Amino acid sequence: MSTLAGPTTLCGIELAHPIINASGTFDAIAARRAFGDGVLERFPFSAYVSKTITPEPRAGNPPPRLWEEAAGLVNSIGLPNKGLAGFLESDLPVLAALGVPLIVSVMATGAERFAPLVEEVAARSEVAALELNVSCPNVHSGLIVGEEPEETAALMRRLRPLTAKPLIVKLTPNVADPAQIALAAEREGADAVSLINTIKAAPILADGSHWLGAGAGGLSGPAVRTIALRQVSEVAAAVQIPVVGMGGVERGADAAALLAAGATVVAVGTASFRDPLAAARVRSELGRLVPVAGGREQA
Amino acid sequence: MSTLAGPTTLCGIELAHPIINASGTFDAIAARRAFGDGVLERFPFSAYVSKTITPEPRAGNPPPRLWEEAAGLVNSIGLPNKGLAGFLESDLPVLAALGVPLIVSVMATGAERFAPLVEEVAARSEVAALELNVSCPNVHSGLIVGEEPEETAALMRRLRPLTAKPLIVKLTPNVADPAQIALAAEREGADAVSLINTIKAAPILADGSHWLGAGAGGLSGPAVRTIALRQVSEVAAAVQIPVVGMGGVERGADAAALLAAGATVVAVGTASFRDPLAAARVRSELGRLVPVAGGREQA
Amino acid sequence: MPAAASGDPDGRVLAPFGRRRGEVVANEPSGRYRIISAVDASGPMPAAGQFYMLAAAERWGGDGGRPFLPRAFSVAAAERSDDGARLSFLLEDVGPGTGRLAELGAGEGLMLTGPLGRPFSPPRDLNPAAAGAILVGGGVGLAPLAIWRRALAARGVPERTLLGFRDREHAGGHELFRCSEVRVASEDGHAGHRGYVTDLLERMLGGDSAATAVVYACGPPAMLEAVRLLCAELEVAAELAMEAPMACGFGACFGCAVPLAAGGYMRLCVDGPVVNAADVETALVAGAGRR
Amino acid sequence: MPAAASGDPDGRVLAPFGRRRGEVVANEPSGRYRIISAVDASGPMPAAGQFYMLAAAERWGGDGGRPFLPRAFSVAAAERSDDGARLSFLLEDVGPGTGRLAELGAGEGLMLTGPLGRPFSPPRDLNPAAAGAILVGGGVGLAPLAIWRRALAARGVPERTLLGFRDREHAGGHELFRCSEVRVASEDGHAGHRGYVTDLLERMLGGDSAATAVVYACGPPAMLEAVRLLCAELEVAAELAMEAPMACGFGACFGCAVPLAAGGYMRLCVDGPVVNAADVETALVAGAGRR
Ligand SMILES: Cc1cc2nc3c(=O)[nH]c(=O)nc-3n(C[C@H](O)[C@H](O)[C@H](O)COP(=O)(O)OP(=O)(O)OC[C@H]3O[C@@H](n4cnc5c(N)ncnc54)[C@H](O)[C@@H]3O)c2cc1C
Ligand SMILES: Cc1cc2nc3c(=O)[nH]c(=O)nc-3n(C[C@H](O)[C@H](O)[C@H](O)COP(=O)(O)OP(=O)(O)OC[C@H]3O[C@@H](n4cnc5c(N)ncnc54)[C@H](O)[C@@H]3O)c2cc1C
Ligand SMILES: Cc1cc2nc3c(=O)[nH]c(=O)nc-3n(C[C@H](O)[C@H](O)[C@H](O)COP(=O)(O)O)c2cc1C
Ligand SMILES: Cc1cc2nc3c(=O)[nH]c(=O)nc-3n(C[C@H](O)[C@H](O)[C@H](O)COP(=O)(O)O)c2cc1C
Ligand code: FES
Ligand code: FES
Repeated sequence: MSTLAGPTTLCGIELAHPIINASGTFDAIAARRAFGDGVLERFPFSAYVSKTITPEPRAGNPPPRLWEEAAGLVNSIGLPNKGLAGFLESDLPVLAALGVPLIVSVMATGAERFAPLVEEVAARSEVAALELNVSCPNVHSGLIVGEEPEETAALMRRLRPLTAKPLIVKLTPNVADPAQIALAAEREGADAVSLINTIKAAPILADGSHWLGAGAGGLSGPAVRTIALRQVSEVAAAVQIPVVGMGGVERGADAAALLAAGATVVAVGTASFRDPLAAARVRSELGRLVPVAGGREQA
Repeated sequence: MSTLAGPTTLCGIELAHPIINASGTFDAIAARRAFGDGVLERFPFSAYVSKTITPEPRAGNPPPRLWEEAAGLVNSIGLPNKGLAGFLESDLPVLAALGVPLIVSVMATGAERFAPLVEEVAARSEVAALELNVSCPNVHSGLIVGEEPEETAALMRRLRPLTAKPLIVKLTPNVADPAQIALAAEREGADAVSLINTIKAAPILADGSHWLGAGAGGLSGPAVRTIALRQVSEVAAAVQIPVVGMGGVERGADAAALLAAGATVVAVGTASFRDPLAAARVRSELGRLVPVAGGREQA
Repeated sequence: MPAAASGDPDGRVLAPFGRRRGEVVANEPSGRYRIISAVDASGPMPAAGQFYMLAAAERWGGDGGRPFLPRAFSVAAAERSDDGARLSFLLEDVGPGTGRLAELGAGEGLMLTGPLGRPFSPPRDLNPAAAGAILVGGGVGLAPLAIWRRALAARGVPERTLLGFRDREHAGGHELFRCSEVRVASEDGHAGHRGYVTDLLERMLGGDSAATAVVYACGPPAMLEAVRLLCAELEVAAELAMEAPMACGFGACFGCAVPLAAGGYMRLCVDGPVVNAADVETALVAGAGRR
Repeated sequence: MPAAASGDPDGRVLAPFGRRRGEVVANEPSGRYRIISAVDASGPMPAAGQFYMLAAAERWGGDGGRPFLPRAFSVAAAERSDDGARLSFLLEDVGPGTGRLAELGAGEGLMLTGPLGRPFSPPRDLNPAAAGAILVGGGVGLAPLAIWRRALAARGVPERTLLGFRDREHAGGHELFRCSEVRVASEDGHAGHRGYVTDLLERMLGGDSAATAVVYACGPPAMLEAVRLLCAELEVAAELAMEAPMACGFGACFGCAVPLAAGGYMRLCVDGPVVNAADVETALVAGAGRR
């Protein structure tokens, strides 16, 4: 069981262990400003997933962007980022120096804007794989591709020929049957799927006002853990390609459950906010874990 | 604001206040066995919604049926009930004596089995309205009607002519866009919609085993509160018919938020498990509530 | 899942509707367990075998996470006091709920709903030829037997008690059997018979005329199942105080399903927790007692 | 939201990566607030204006509900002690997080990440003609000014402090300004000038040559906004220690957006919390300070 926390591979990418970060929940560049070189020396993730990059720079949503709920967080960050050019110029070289494989998360409104983004990012040798964010509930992009199998398939048909690098499709949990979307992505050549993204939620106050500047957002954290387990196990049972599992991981036992449910790799998201080294703790707990058959684990 | 907790109407049914129970979370008959006549004297709900009744008796799912999660409960009860005949004979007369309007929740696999169920229940004078459960994630009924607008519309077309009594469609939250389902139900004559039902979830242990006897279940409680708020506000904005809002209500402020989001009536579910009189507390907090503009309420 | 007969002529004491706040007056270790006592100012005296749903008044549910739902505990002792009923519970710390309760100090609030469920039946109701009662307990299962033994003694019913413990560490709850004659078995042999408490029961039912015996058992599922099988084989009347995961305790959630011998399920919270051994398919209820 | 310049030549002290456990050594009331001190065995001494993300070691997050995320607090005092840095925080109990922290007793664990963020800049960096520093504080905004005043005094920089309080009840944190000359305004007139602290500031900047002034302010958003507008009008250099809702404190979540005068947003946790008043569009950050 302790090998659970040992080396693994994801779409041919060798990883020292199965714990990576969830997109948008750990900014390695900002973390270096706060913590200095300690971030490099004790980097907790076996691969680094960037925050989602869009073709043009985005300022993000108006504040407030955060709402704490029982055992969860609702966010409506709105994908602030420097845009493709800014990312390639200033961030990519720094991220390439982290010493772990780099997965770049990308998103665009529509296949025609997605294509050059994927092409340019994939062309960079620093990039090991791309994650296609087709699910973010915070960006009002009209159609949400990840909610329809056919839309997802169409996007993949457009993007797949552009690169030989692994394409990981990040699924939205806000659908009746995520396995259908995953199967569509797999059919059109996706190398892996990742899930779950945040669940649509809206903190509304007793006077009817919306707390978040953007009105609605997405729920993450322990509150969504069993929802993630259900979706990951359904998707993993349906597809042959590897699954990156995430959603509410706080402890080694949570990671073990996602792995047991069929994930190849587990991502830590919201937990990093409370403890920047949460992922390192998850990994070491995972390594120590001795599952009691049929029992709740003690980490 | 204190009128918030006063009399209201739902599809023409007069209610002493806007707090009712969520189907399957308060068995008034069993409660009398535990608490005696106190249940009648201090009945906390302004209408009583029965647990979902099916055409034939059901034993329910194999245990375990419950899993406690951070700020939530995952259940896979599996709709144990006496079946239509048993319900009409033994339960209905007792429920009719509760002194509040009676809403009977019904479910069947397919329109042809649904029809006689609706007809027979609606024919009983004790019944004020019917709730159509088209969404229960615990029963493996093949197709889940409530996940497709067209399926929901077709079911309503079959059922609507059978009775003049109010038909309340209970929506599933496990869809990308619940407003589409609500609109379909409204178009075909639904008198109200209620939401949210539980969210598909599966407690999977670190060794990969499923904790629940039925494998998967549905998440309820505070963990789903902001998801419910989002769905209720979206649905209420889309339809003209009244909305029964529920999901994670624990305090008066939670009920106020659902009302502010567009619900006419609020149902208390899981909270009753911790405190059989939770709904009475919710109602009295609601009555006392003085919303601080833009602030988190203190109940 | 047909509901039990209405009327419930089973001696159950009804609970006040809703939950109320009791006050913890003592919390003492007892072997590996703790005995927590609280004063319930407004509730009735419970019948032996009934249980309460308990939650700490602070840091439980609400905005919090786990523990979220209340937890079920058999009442182990109940005494009238000037302030109301003084209720005692024997508690094993196995998770977040029992852990939180175990740390409650005197003066702190204990939310309680109860007494709930079906209590033990008098021996003669189970076997008209009953000569007395045999109580068989293990682990925290001592709790309902302790209050039942007192009730039997008060009614002048002769009773013999057999208690089983895994090892010295797990021996606890003895205090509840003060001034009573008890035979003990321990798996590690540190006290009494080395082996299972059911060995003692088997011997007793063999020596005795099984025809006049009535057995009341509470303990870990494996022990209860052994008792159930033995009593079925020897045709001895028996009641088991069982456990199942419970969310509500008053029949609201249908979570506490226990398979019936006749097929289907009962709700243990309203049709139990004390059940006739002949009525259940098994005492090994999935989800219960995996501690 | 363009990230700030790399290198951050702003005097910030870097935090050890990860969070660590400190030990609470004191928790005293101070008016309506509390001053909580903890020993941080392994962390560095912070710079004035920096903050920490704090959480109680027990009953916070994990399996629990709210408080779930850590909470941000400006360090109010830092002293070297034999056991490490002794850090003090001035804390107003306004919700579940501050409520939980407020009840921590000596000996209990305090999880801390920090020091974080951009500290105050020396007066001469803001205005080469600076004659000294004017500190303007209100409410719990006294905290970063208290440590800054000490740092200025240690460097021999003349400083004048103006503090505002709503009413007698809200006056707290005075202790942190022991042995220093302070002018006070109170809205209810119970102490010093009846009115706003910005009245005092306006008078001071009027009497003074505004050309040699540098203002450092921390307090409720409305007060900060008044300071910002006044300094903009009089062309006085000013730094504001601001607040915004924070989930992480180290640039990970992008939640702490503060609108920039030049358009877009900064992340207050890494580009602040001390900001040049000229850089922000407003000090009225949505979601902050609604207490
Ligand atoms: C009628 C009745 C009477 C009872 N009387 C007593 C009594 O007198 N004294 C007493 O100490 N207890 C009693 N119990 C049991 C008590 O209710 C439980 O021990 C308690 O609910 C456990 O809560 P917890 O939060 O501490 O632990 P939980 O974490 O809820 O569960 C405790 C243990 O159960 C097992 N378990 C629970 N959930 C899972 C899971 N998801 N996966 C695997 N294993 C799981 C685990 O081994 C775990 O350690 C009684 C129960 C019933 C129904
Ligand atoms: C850099 C920085 C430094 C700080 N320094 C200090 C300090 O030195 N001392 C200090 O006491 N505080 C300080 N704060 C503020 C402190 O972080 C907050 O008071 C704390 O996070 C509140 O947490 P809580 O759980 O107690 O209350 P929460 O419930 O999280 O919020 C507190 C208050 O904010 C408002 N609020 C929050 N969420 C909502 C909502 N959803 N709807 C409406 N209103 C809402 C409410 O009025 C509420 O009472 C600082 C903040 C920052 C960013
Ligand atoms: C503040 C925040 C920002 C996020 N930003 C992104 C993003 O840019 N792209 C993306 O694909 N997912 C984003 N996510 C979703 C996470 O990657 C992850 O799918 C989700 O939070 C569930 O995991 P968790 O419960 O461990 O946080 C974000 C989540 C949070 C909380
Ligand atoms: C134990 C349990 C049983 C339920 N049974 C039913 C049911 O029979 N029919 C139904 O429509 N909904 C059922 N529900 C869903 C609730 O009615 C409600 O929609 C949901 O729990 C959300 O509300 P809550 O968070 O307040 O519990 C059940 C929920 C629980 C927790
Ligand atoms: S515990 Fe809820 S029905 Fe028995
Ligand atoms: S608080 Fe998370 S980025 Fe600033």
